[in-house]
Amino acid sequence: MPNLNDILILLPEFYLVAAACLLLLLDAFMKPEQRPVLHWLSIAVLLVAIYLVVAGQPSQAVTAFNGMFIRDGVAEILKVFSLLTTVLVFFYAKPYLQDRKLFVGEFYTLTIFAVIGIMLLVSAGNLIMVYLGLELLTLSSYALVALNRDSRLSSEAAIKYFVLGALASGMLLYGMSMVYGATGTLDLVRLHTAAGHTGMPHLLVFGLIFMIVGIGFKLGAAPFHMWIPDVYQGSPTAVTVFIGSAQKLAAFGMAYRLLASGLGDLSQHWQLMLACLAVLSLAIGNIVAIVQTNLKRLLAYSTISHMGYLLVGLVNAGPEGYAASLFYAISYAITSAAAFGMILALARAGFECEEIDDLKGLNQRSPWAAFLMMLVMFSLAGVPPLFGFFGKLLVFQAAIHAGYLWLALVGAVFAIIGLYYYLRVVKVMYFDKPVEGTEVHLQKDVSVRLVLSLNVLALLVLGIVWGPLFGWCQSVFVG
Amino acid sequence: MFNHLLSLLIWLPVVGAIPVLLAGSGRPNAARWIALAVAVLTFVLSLYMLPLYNAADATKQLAESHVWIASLGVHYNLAVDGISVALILLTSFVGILVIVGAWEVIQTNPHQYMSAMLVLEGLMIGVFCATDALLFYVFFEAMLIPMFILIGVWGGPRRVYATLKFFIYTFFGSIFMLVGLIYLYLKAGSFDLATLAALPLSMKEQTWLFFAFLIAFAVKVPMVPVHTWLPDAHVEAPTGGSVVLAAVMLKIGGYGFLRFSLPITPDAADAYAWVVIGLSLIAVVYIGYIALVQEDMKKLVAYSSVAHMGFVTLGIFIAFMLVRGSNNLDAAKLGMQGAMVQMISHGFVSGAMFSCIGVLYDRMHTRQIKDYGGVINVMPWFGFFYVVFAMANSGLPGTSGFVGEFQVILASFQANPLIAFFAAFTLIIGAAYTLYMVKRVLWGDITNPHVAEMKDLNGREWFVLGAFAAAVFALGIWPQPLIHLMDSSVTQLVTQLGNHKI
Amino acid sequence: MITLSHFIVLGAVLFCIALASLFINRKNVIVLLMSIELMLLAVNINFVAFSRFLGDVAGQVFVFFILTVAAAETAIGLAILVLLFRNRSTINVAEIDSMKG
Amino acid sequence: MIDPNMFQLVCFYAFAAVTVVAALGVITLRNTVHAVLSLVLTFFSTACIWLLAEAEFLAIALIVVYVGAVMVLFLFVVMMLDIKQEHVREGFIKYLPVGIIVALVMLGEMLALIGVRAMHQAVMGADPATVAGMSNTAWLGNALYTQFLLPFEVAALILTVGVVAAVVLTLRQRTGVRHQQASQQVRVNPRDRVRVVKMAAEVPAAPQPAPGKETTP
Amino acid sequence: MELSTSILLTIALAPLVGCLLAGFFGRFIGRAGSHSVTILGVAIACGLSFYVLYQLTSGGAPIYNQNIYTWFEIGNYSAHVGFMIDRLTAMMMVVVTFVSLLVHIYTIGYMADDPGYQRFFSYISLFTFSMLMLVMSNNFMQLFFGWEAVGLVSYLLIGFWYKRPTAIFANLKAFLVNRVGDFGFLLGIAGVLYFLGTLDYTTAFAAAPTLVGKTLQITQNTHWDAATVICICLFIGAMGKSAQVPLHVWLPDSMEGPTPISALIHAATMVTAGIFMVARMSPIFELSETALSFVMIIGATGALFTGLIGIVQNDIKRVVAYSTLSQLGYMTVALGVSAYAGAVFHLMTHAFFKALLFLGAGSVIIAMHHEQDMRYMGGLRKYMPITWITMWIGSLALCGVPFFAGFYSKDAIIEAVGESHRWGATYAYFCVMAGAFVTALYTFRQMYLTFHGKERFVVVHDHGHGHAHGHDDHAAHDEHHHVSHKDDHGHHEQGIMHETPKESPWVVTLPLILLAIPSIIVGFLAIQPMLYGEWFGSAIHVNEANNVLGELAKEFHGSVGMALHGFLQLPFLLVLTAFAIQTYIYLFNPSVADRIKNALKPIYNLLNHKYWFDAVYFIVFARGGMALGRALWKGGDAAVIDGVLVNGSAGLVDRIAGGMRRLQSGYLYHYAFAMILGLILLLGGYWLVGQ
Repeated sequence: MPNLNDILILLPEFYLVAAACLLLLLDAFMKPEQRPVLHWLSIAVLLVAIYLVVAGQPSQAVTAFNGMFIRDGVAEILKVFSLLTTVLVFFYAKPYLQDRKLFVGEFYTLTIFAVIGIMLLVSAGNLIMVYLGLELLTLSSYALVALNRDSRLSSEAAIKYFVLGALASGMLLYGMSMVYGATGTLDLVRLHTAAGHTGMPHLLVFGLIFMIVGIGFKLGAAPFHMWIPDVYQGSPTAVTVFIGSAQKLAAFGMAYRLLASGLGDLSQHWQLMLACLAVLSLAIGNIVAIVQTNLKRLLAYSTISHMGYLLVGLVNAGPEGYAASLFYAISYAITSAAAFGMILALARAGFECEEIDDLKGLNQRSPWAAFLMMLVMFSLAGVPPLFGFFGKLLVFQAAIHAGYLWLALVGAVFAIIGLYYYLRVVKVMYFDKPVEGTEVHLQKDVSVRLVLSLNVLALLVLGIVWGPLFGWCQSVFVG
Repeated sequence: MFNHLLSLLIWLPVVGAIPVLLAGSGRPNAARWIALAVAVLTFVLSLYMLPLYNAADATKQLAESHVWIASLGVHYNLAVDGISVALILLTSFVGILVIVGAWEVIQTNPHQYMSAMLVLEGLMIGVFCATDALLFYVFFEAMLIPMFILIGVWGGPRRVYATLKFFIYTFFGSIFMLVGLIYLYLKAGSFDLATLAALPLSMKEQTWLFFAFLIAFAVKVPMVPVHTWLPDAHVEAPTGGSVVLAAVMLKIGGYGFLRFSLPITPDAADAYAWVVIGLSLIAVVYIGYIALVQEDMKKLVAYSSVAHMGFVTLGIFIAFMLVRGSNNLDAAKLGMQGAMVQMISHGFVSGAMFSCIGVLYDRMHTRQIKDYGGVINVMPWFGFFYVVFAMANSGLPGTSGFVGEFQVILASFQANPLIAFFAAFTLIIGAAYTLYMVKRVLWGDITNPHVAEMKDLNGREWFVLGAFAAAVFALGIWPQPLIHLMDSSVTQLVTQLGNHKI
Repeated sequence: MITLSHFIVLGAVLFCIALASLFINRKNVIVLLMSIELMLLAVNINFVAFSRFLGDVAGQVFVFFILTVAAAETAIGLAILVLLFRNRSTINVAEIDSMKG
Repeated sequence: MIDPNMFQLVCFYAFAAVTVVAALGVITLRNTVHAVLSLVLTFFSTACIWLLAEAEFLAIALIVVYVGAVMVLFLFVVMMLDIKQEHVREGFIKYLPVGIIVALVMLGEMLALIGVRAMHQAVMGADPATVAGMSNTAWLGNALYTQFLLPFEVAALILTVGVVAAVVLTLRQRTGVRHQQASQQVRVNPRDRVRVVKMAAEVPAAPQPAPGKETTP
Repeated sequence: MELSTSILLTIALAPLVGCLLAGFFGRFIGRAGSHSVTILGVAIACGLSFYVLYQLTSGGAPIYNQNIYTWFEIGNYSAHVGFMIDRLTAMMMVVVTFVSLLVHIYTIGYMADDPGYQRFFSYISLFTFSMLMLVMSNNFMQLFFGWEAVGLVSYLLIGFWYKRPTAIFANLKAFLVNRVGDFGFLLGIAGVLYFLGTLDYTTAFAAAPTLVGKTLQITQNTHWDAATVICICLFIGAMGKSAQVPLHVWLPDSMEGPTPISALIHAATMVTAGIFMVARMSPIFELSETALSFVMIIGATGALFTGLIGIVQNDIKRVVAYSTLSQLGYMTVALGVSAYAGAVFHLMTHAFFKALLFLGAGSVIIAMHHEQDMRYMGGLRKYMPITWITMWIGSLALCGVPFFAGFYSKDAIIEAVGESHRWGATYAYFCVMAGAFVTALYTFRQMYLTFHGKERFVVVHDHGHGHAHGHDDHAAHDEHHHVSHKDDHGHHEQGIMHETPKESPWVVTLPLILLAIPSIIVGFLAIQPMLYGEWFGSAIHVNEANNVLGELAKEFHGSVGMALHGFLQLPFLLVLTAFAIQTYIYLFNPSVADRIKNALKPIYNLLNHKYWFDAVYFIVFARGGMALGRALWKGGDAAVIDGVLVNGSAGLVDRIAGGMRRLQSGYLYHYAFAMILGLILLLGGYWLVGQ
């Protein structure tokens, strides 16, 4: 039976559930013009959650509820950064939502529910918990994608996301069922031991393959990436930023829990599969991005390629690779939050700032915005000394160490191709003349400007002092 | 403060760029003066290296070491030897001149221009100081960003194509180096260059690594056939961008060979020295012919840069043939010194040439040779400088352009007279393309009425060109101080060449 | 005698039918949703069978959760469907292609 | 005497056949309502198969939850959306071969990898619930409220999200429709509704033709 | 008394200081200031040079050899800047500074109206400095410095009138052709360093005998004799600078420069640097018979065939220029037969009389208002007697009339060639002998056309005339020389003078007179010590077997005797014959010239087109180089590297991207299909590989 200790271990999650429900209630009894209170309250809620996560950090991994929930370093770090990026999302989203009459309380509550899903997912100690956490996250996301109810694109994106997401979770479940059949357990710890001496090794790998499909979908790795561009483009940008940042951390957490914690012994099987997915993702993401004209779509393809890099790190299948991938996921989440944050901050009522051409001559209109966007682009492209570079460095290192030199080389080649479209964005901002009669500038909202600037400058600062963060990433996989 | 002299040299311009940027477009003069002050201060500080640096000691000096990433063993390690000192001096010297050169020429967003220049300067100094491979790589790549902006924002009509080509080309080269460095790190457990140099590697490993480094630095130098970014980049870049690009950035390629290819993969470098030597000779002859028919002045000088940088790579790799082939250490040193002197000299000469073209461009807004003719009639002072630099470019003794080429040719003769034969070809072809340009631009009667309206150099331009000319002559007339500065370092490098790793 | 393979084969057949449906069907989004239900059903059959044959309760508990979640999922799916219909007056899969490339 | 095992097997094949045919019906029937009903049949027969596996609780739950709720929801939506009767399913026929091939390849691979033959040896043993000395429902419930308590809670959370999401997506603030606004009703201020007007007592003075009367609006 | 470093430094630097003052501050110190400082500088150098020469010959000063500073020092290799002063050097210094001084003075008159007056003085002082650095050097590096520096000044001075298209064509050509020579020279220096291990003269010459038997491996199976390679490479340098066939083409064109520098640079000093250099390198050249044969044949060819061209030239300066080519050939022949002293001796005499001829020609040109075509002259002797007489002195010296300076040096060379048994010596002997005849032919033709016969110009005294006319008539003339001289002396119609010619001012005539004196006497005085008296000492090294001058010395019985003997020799008879022919043609029957021209049309054309050297070079090297460059640029850089590799791969990626984006069709079923396909492939892959 659960005891108080179990509840303490889950304190951040329980707290967030309670807070989410309260916010839900509060929203119901609130006048529309009082919504900003909800906004700040939500941010406060998340900040407190971060505090609870950090403050309650156990010295070593602990489990609760009969092993259903694991609270270890990996979970902690993922939670902290998902919460943090969600805070960023809230900051960036407000003026955007206000301008589009989407400033509803459900945005906040659903997002918080999704974050709870992330937290449960990355802490899952059991396949059931993986599934439930994932569903909590995706169901909230479906609703968020469709949040703009009067938008054709939004609903189209939602239905595509929904059908494909359901397909993916169906496959994931099918895989889980096979793994269950092969090992007789759903508990990840026991799974790890049982996987070694199962009587049906093929069944196990069979299940593994189906699970990889599910993971691939959540990451957005090719060929399970098809939803990414459409969903990124169709969703309200405020939602895209959430899907594009915090959720990638969740996807990493899921991959880690399933592949490393659960089926680490099968690594010789999944390494090569992940390598194939990585190559495909790198190729498709980087190449197709070149011909994009829509900024969100471009970033979507860029996401695909970045997930390729993340997989390059995972291929290592050891603490080093996990640390590298985790670092990569965090760097990507922060950078991507900044990227979409820029789009949000540049958009205004009646103007989405979604097309690359909308950024034309930004440097002349708003040099600071152009500078920030440039840093973001270079970070995405992996140019030192920005944050993004070190992620690439580490995943390449992990891959080479595992004997996947060719994979690192493929990654390197596609980094060159990828560079082209990031540079194109910089080019449009700096080298092109602004279109007459348009007015692109940063949101007036001071909090947005401030947080966005801090976010982007963090890319630079973390590029220089990335040691502590990487040290943290490494430490959680030791032992 | 002087315990951290190198850090100071790197970060002063980078941090100095912030107030320049903050000065904003509203106060361009403030931006200019701050930028100048920062550049001058950097130069003064870099001069201060000279008394602190002991040229007789071959070890790296003025070292700074801080742990950067403890868990990876990555260090923020800075130290310089004679070669670095020389190149840092070149960088900070050119740094002042480009700021002065851009003074009122850059009218749109001068604060951004100046700050980009300063950042670039700091990063380039960083490249020359870094003794940790990762740190080197970070500086090496980071400097692409300001350059990208410089060309793209203040460049000519095809600047976008040019700057993208520049960036992607260079990135293309360096990313393979990154993979190579990671491989080395995994073997050695450290990014420290000294450790990497001591790391035993099989021939196969060395070969792969050698080519990884070769691509990276060959693009940067640039060597045939990966040189085509350079003419485009130069043509489209603003004058200051061209100057920095030619004067300092290309040197980083040559410097990279010294720091990476030679110590880390000596056996492969020896085995494939013929590739580099062959490409260098092609650069001299093939590029020489191409330069001959250029109609755009900047393109011509850009191609001539490729040809001249051929001497740098030639000098470096001829040393292998000399050390390993005939154990001719003195000649190897001669070649290596020649390469180094050529780097510095080319920094002055090409920088000066581009400044000259900038002077013309500011007046006529064209770089086509056919639009000029008879410039000497209206701009005698300019003509003086132009001829001086043209002569330096064609390697006239008494100018800096001669020294390096002379030494490299002398050294390469000792390896193989045929190599010297092709290398010496530069005497003819180099003079041909340079003076043919001078003939069409400077001499003759005025045919274009716009030329007749041109004013001679103003004080600012006089200062820039005069400073370059002083450097060109000083180095040409008395190269020994520079050679002495680098001597022990070069000696050590040459000794390292003989160390077999397998 | 019913063996494990009977159940698993049945599950596999249902799963394949569902998969095939997903891309043969080019008209109606509702059919897609139903295919997904079929897929989940196949999974459930597997779990029930394994649970029964392993003598382990977890499989059946998992089915319970899958049923629960599927209900919520269907609710959201149909809600999205309604939205889609409102916005486009069609749920024809072949007409939902505003975003591509 | 019928062998119970044999009987079970016959039943299984019968239900399995119905399940598969009905499933095929789901994806082939032109009329959406028919397809939904076919899906109901699939669920039904599957429930029967689960009964064969002695998973009574889940079998009943499948029918109650799925057939009773989810499928009704489906039907409801189908009806509500008033989807036009589909025309010739030309696309369906066109892509059918591809679909069949892919499905068969998939099935082949799956069966090959699953190792059907090995599983063929696995005979159904005693019902674990019976072994544990309780009914299937109790067996399941025990596990659910002890070992799987946390997932149970999370499932509740998911249902909440489902509700919230469904509401936020479909609830429309129609203009021109009268709503009862509970929060406004609660917060209503009596003063806004009734104005008590004090007035001087009426003095019958000079006879007025029409006596005035003040009311609240 | 030992020579002091400071004196030598003063000699070298005084002209440089003058150059810098006149060049940078010319505008402030004015014309007079400019010529004063430069003349002062050169005068100091000249005076001290005489002093140095005196010290070395009579003062008993030892050879000076010291480094001033280290240019570079790398391992055992080092290069210095330093001076080595022996008699050879001292003689060259004297010649250089003396001629230079006179040219400076002469320039005051010649360039009086030129706007580039200060610049000109600056240049010629710079030249003096460079030439002094060249001759005073004690090592190969500094030699090369001076070598190229004089080339630079030559470049600047040929293009002095930079508005003239022909001038700036000529200076580019001169520089490039010189560079071809320098190319070889540099390789030669590299060879010296390789085999002898030093760039220092003394050490290198001391080590020279070790070259014997050494070979240079070119390819696996090709080995070349080290000494031969070095010598030929060095000599290629000399061929460029001293305008030897086939690198002679720049010298005639260099006449586009002002006449004073034609005298100084392209006749007296710079072009003889090659001769000086080979003489200086005699210890090395003596080691290779092959190389010396090569030198001799090249020189002999030049001596005869370039002289022939002189016969058909109409430009007064070009005649002298071709004569210079021919005379340089003589000097080279002398080098080739190991008569280094003879070469240097001829160098000295030639410096005087050729400078005289050039300056005289310049004087004529001034008088003719920058008309250089001899066909529009004639009968000038009565207008400018001093020029006339001094030019005759120079001409007689050139032709080798006994007692004149040229006689001694030239006759010694002819005889030395006759003595030589080197391979090809017979050919060389024929060439130098025939050359003597040719020399006389063009010299007398020039003198007659210029100073004698009818006046072929008209004096028209109107002042507003001529400027409006184009230059249509110029088109009739050949391509180089008469194309619009748009210098500041103004336009003029050929054959029409606006005032009568008159004698040049004293600043012009004084140098003529001062040069005429040594042109007469220097040979007479110097032949004994210089040729036969071991005057050069260790500066020139000749193997005993090659010592042709030693053979001649046995027959030498004093200057007078030699001259008297000379009247009976074949060379003088040839000169006489030529004199007779030309006197008949140009004084008595001018139409014969045209008839000969028409009769020998093919030969005339050959000569008039200078054996088509220029045309072939222009087509092959200039046009061909440009065409090659264009082909490489468009074909190599633009098409292959950029087109196919760079933009091609970018385009390929773009096309692939265009294709791949179509996979993202927007249709759900395709998306689902992709996922299922991925699943199938993973499963299939495992099925096939994983098991």
